[in-house]
Amino acid sequence: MLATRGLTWRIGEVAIVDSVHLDLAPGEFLGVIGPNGAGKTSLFNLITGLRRPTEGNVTLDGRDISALPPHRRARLGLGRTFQASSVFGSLSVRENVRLAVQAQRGGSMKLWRRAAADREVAAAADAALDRVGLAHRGTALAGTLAHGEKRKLEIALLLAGEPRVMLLDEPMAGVSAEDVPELVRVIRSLTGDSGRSVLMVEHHMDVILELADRIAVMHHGALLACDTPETVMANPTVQEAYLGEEL
Amino acid sequence: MLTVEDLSVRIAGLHILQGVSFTVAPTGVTVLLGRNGVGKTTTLRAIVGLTPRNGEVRGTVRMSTRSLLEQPTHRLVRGGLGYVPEDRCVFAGLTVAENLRLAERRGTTAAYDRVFALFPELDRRSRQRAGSLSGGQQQMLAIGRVLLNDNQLLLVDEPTKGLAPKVVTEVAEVLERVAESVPVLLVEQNLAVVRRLAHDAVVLAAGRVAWTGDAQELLSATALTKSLLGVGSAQGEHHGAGTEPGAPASTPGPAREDGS
Amino acid sequence: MTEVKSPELPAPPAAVPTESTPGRFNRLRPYLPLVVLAVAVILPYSTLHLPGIFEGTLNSPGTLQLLAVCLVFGGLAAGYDLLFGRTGMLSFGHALYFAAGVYGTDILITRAGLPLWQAAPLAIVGGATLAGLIGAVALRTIGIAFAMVTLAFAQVGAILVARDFGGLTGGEEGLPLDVAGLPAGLVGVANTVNLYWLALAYLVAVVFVVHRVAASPTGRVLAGVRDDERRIGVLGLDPYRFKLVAFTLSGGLAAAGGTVYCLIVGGASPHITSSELTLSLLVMVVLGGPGTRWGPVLGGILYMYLDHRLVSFGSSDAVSALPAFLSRPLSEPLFVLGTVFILAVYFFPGGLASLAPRLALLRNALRLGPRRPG
Amino acid sequence: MDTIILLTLTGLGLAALYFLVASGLSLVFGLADVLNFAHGLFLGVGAYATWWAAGNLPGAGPDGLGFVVAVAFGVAAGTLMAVLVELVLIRPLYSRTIEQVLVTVGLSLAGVALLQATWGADARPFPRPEWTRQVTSILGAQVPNGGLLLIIAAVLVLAAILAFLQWTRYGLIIRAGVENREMVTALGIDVRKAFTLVFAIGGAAAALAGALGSVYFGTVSPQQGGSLLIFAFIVVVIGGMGSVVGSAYAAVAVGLLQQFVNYYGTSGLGDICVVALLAVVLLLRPQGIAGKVATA
Amino acid sequence: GSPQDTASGGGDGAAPVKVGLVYSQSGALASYGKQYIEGFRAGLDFATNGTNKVGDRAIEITEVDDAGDPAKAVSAAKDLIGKGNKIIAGSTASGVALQVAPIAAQNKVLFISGPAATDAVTGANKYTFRSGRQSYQDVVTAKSFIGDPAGKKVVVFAQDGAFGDANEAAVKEVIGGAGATVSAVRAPASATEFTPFASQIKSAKPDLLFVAWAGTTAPAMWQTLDQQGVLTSTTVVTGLDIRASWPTFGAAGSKISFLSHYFDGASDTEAAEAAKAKVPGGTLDLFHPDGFAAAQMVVRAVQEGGDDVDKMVSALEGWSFEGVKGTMTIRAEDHALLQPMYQANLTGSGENFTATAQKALTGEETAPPVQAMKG
Ligand SMILES: Nc1ncnc2c1ncn2[C@@H]1O[C@H](COP(=O)(O)OP(=O)(O)OP(=O)(O)O)[C@@H](O)[C@H]1O
Ligand SMILES: Nc1ncnc2c1ncn2[C@@H]1O[C@H](COP(=O)(O)OP(=O)(O)OP(=O)(O)O)[C@@H](O)[C@H]1O
Ligand SMILES: [Mg+2]
Ligand SMILES: [Mg+2]
Repeated sequence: MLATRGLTWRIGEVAIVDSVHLDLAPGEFLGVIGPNGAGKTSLFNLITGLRRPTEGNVTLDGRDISALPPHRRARLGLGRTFQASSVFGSLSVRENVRLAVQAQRGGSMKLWRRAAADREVAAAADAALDRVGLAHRGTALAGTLAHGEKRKLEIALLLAGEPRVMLLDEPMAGVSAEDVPELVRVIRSLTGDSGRSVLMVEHHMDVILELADRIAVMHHGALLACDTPETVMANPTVQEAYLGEEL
Repeated sequence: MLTVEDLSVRIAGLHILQGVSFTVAPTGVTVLLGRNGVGKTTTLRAIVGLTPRNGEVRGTVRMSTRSLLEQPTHRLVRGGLGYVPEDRCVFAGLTVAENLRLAERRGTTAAYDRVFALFPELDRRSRQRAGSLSGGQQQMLAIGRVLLNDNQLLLVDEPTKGLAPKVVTEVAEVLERVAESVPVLLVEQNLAVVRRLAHDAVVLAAGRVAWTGDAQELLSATALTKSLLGVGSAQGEHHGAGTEPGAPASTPGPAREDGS
Repeated sequence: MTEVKSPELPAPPAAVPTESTPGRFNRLRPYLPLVVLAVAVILPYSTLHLPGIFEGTLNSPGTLQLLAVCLVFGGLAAGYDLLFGRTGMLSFGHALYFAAGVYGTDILITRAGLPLWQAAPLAIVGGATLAGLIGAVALRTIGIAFAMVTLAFAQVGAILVARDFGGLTGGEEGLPLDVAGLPAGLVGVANTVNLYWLALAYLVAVVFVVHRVAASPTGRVLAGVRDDERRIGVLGLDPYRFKLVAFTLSGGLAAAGGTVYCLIVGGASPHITSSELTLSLLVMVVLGGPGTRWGPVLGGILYMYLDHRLVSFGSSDAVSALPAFLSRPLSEPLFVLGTVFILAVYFFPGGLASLAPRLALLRNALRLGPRRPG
Repeated sequence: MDTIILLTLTGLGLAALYFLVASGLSLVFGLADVLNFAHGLFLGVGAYATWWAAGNLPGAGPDGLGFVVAVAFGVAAGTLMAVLVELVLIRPLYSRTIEQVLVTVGLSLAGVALLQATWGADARPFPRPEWTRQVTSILGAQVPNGGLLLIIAAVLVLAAILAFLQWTRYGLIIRAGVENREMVTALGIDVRKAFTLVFAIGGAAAALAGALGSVYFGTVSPQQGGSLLIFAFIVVVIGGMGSVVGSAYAAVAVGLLQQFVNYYGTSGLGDICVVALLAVVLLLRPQGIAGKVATA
Repeated sequence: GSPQDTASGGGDGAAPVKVGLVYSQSGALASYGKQYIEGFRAGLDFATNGTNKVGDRAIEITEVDDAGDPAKAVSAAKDLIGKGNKIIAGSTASGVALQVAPIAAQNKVLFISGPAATDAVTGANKYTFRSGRQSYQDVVTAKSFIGDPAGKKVVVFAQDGAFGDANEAAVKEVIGGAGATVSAVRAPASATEFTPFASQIKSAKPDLLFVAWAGTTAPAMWQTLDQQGVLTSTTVVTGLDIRASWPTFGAAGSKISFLSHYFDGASDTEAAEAAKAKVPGGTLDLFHPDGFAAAQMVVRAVQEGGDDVDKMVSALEGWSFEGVKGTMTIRAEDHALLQPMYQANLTGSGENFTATAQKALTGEETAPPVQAMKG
């Protein structure tokens, strides 16, 4: 479904992302791990079009999307969350999600319709909020949310967009232990038979292990390994460079 | 040692903290636990004096006998209070070196070796703009900034968030070492870290203290962890993301003042 | 994320799409603007004299003229707020589109001899097109760079007008409107009331358009653009397109205001091309409260009212009777105007629009006084 | 040949004037992130204070050491004014950027009107040493001494500001403070003091520009500051916000461009070229010439 | 009341005559405005023999500040007309005069434009008159400095815009028409550095340089022309501005030949004596005569026309009267105000100049060509 071929992003001489070949099958859940600064977020930026690769390309359903701007890629079904929550701070939580729903439904230039009157959009937005457990915060301004709540809103924005390929950048960072299982369940429910694929960066190994079909390991911008969780976890380099000794 | 007594914070009409009291032991780590949005960050920020302009703080916060709430933030910090904010708040436009230089305090020598020993990455990237660091590297910088100085008290908000497991271990070790001489108030969601470091625990729920006491006691009592932290098995490895669905969430938001 | 947002410009304070809490007063509130509108429509039938506030009776031509100018600027400010308050784009060149409306109408009527019904639409469409073209270029930048690029274009416009290329604009002396081709109802002091109604109609139209657009799905996207443009892109919406639409629409509204203003003042003068005019639009919006429903309108009206009335305040007997160290500065209209701005910031932070909720709060406090809230 | 030398040197004089006006603006606008529309007023205060001192202050006068005293008095007045403005008006408004616009616009309107109410709208002859009215012959070109004085002053101001930013932590504190004031405080730094200092320096630079600009123009009038401001803004933006060196480059580019186009092209083209330069630079490099978001 | 209902001026014989004065009390032209109103008061006193009455009707003056902004002036004019003023006078700025003139015509009230020098006011419409001089008269005076223009080389140095355009055109017509070669150097009004222009002028080697420059940058401009040796290399003519501006000429002042609309001592008419006695400070200046003449015209209009504006117009057309400057004639065809103009020079040192008249030109000698009445 999503594939990258020789994807490279250089700043000066340094390759931040170094000829990454990655294939994501329909319905597949691919976990991405790697030390801090390995290039995981940068890889996401290249795939979603926020950065232009120095070399290589990205294809979606066999179509080369490397030259498209971010919004065109999103319209093709590529959705993502941000590592540092990036929500519309001056809008209410519900407005945030409505905006995402609206974008998903075409987002054409409607200057003369009353947005609030569109019940379908509102219903879809509320549903997405409900799934991440933020329904009770609907009227709060997104900018005043607690950190963990912003993370959940970030996920709700993604869910509302109903993308076919989802890129999750550390969705669990800052989410309280109590809420992790529920979110794990929500994310799992997205894949499976629905045919949606997920690419997820996460430093919480138990979450990755629980969800991922395969795990890709990045190191210094390059793809070190991409295999089943068991194989990856058994890899001594991964053990040494990434996991370290157990707490 | 730090004493927080009857701390109340209102922001924009919301009663976010409603009389929070606890103490932080002179040495060792005290963890502040609770679900998202219960007011952990608000507590720390009230102590350092960073409540937003439209907020109002009541109660007392004392460090041994000194009262902290009346003093401006910069004076508190100069007096030896270290604060690691939850959003990292590195200065994106400044280089790593400049970020660190800014954190140097007058009259003390900055312990660059301590910081670089823990995070060699920061040394290597000293000329890079902090805004272009990866998320985890920014977190390292935020922690490094505080470790540059010898503090009398450390307030740390989710320091391990976004760090690779290996680095989490290292950070935990450092905090443990720091806590040998200085009181540390730590907000942390990673229960493995909590288990390793915590001496005392304070659990918040909806702006009030739900439980205080010995942290290890809390973590070893399954019933207690389940009811307070919503985590099924505190024995579970690492993060504690158990496979069973989370407890049906009764999510108590902050109490609204205007009664709607 | 690993990148920083480029140094963004003053993001205007949040316009909170309030999900209103019903109350006795609140149920009546939606009708308040209609009441004000009705009063405004029948106002020229009143011979009421408000000494000190207006020179003559309400229906005197001088008062109506002043009100008409105020109303036009109320509309202009509301249109500018579509850009600034609601989309977060700080344009320093908005005067250009207003001037395009004024000079366009004036030149088409006076120099080309077109009738008003042709000149006005041409000028408005021309102004909007100009905005569209310039916006298409300027929107490649953001923040302060955007402000400066728009300023640059407006400055070129101002230079062209001042240099009187082709003898079209009359240079610094301006171009009086040739009224021969105008409908008789718009000419002459006795018909000032028609200009007043025209201005009122313009204001109502702008407010209607702006509110309609702000409440539309597109308006919601614009609010999103104000907060985080990149995020809008990642959601699948093209921020550039939305911003261009807002810019063009706002430019068109300004041009329409220019047409009306040209008729009211009976000509064009190069004042209106200056960057000061854009700055005053900004001041009007901030004075009123950016992104709020009525703030910019109130700000525009108040600004223009003060701007016009302070000159006669300065020369009034009350002021000249004061000791010299007071009367000298007070007789400088701009001194009073500037002082009003400064005081406004400290007494109504958030603009005039923030006054209403605070008054409501006060009223509630008085009414609920002794009772302790639940 | 001597025309080219003449145009170059007078162009540099013009550039120096732009730079003097822009340097304070660049500090306050670029570093402290305050869109200070009252900068023109600081200029006016500096100019009028110098003018007043030359006539009334014992020890000050239009010539020799007396003139230096008069200018020093003007600069002191401008500095004081800027500090007061920061303390009273701007300080409560950090992080409320748009309200700063309202206040500084109000201040410039009211302040200039006050100057006008006190000393009248008409230009007044400015006291200045006789030699500033003369010319120096350089390679056949008659170069006005007033312009040379501006060039020297601009170089000194540039050096002083660079030294300040280089050798003190203030530059760092302010750049950080603009991004996140709270966090600077949380590092134990009194950020308010740093901002007051920046305003003081900005005010001093503006007042100096006002005084020397008046020497150059030969007169002082209330509106004088405002009319230079638009070019100063352009210079600051072309140079890159907060970069004093960038402003210097930009000032030279703008000054020379204007001078040569005005001579070789038709009138008015000079201004259009400057504006075009602004648009082109920003469209190609939205952050201005001096590239990085923050440099000394 | 009804919206269309405009207060109509009372026809009653003893009711006061309302006259509205719309001029700059604040803003950039405030000092011009001040002279105008002082002149007007003196003129009114003079023309009514101190009674401020025409017959038994008092003249009731309303003054309104336009701050130099045409929009404010139009508002003020409409207000005054609405209140029954049949006579509006004032307009310090050309832009104001041009925008108020059509309002007067639309509403059939008398408009007497003040210091605004733009030629376009002349012949603007039947209801518009002027009480001051116009640019063309300046240029004709300038021409008198070069004797026979044939074969001479004249350069106009003027700022961009309508004021500069008008001066350039007038010089081309007046001096160029008389056989001189006229070229122009134009500069943006906002210019702060004048060396390029001074160099252009110098390399043109003119026999006469005519400078038309208004605004705060004038002193810098003169200094540059002086420093680059322009002032000593040719005859330089310009208009003499108000007294307060003289010190700003500095050393250049004594090297320039001035054409003057008016300065204290340029004339010793009876009106000038009267004006001198009335004006605060006792020194006349550039625009006192304009206000003075305006008052004389107002009194004449009321005397002859009563409340009938058309009668006022015919009473003024062709009228000749003795003003501050001497004999002034309102030309019937286009309402141009023919009046004496002066050649002057400044003497004195440093910043204390005195002006002396070299020569006075009569109203006929400086008469502008007749315009067709536009409206
Ligand atoms: N402008 C730049 N100059 C030099 N290095 C850069 C620049 N921008 C990014 N980098 C480096 O690129 C690397 C990739 O960062 P990226 O954010 O992709 O890491 P990551 O794998 O997401 O890490 P984390 O787990 O900490 O979020 C980092 O080491 C970062 O410091
Ligand atoms: N400026 C503000 N205005 C309004 N409400 C606020 C503001 N800041 C925080 N709150 C509210 O206060 C509550 C507590 O927030 P706080 O950040 O202290 O939570 P937390 O316990 O740190 O949560 P997390 O684990 O997600 O970081 C939240 O509901 C939040 O929405
Ligand atoms: Mg990352
Ligand atoms: Mg928190």
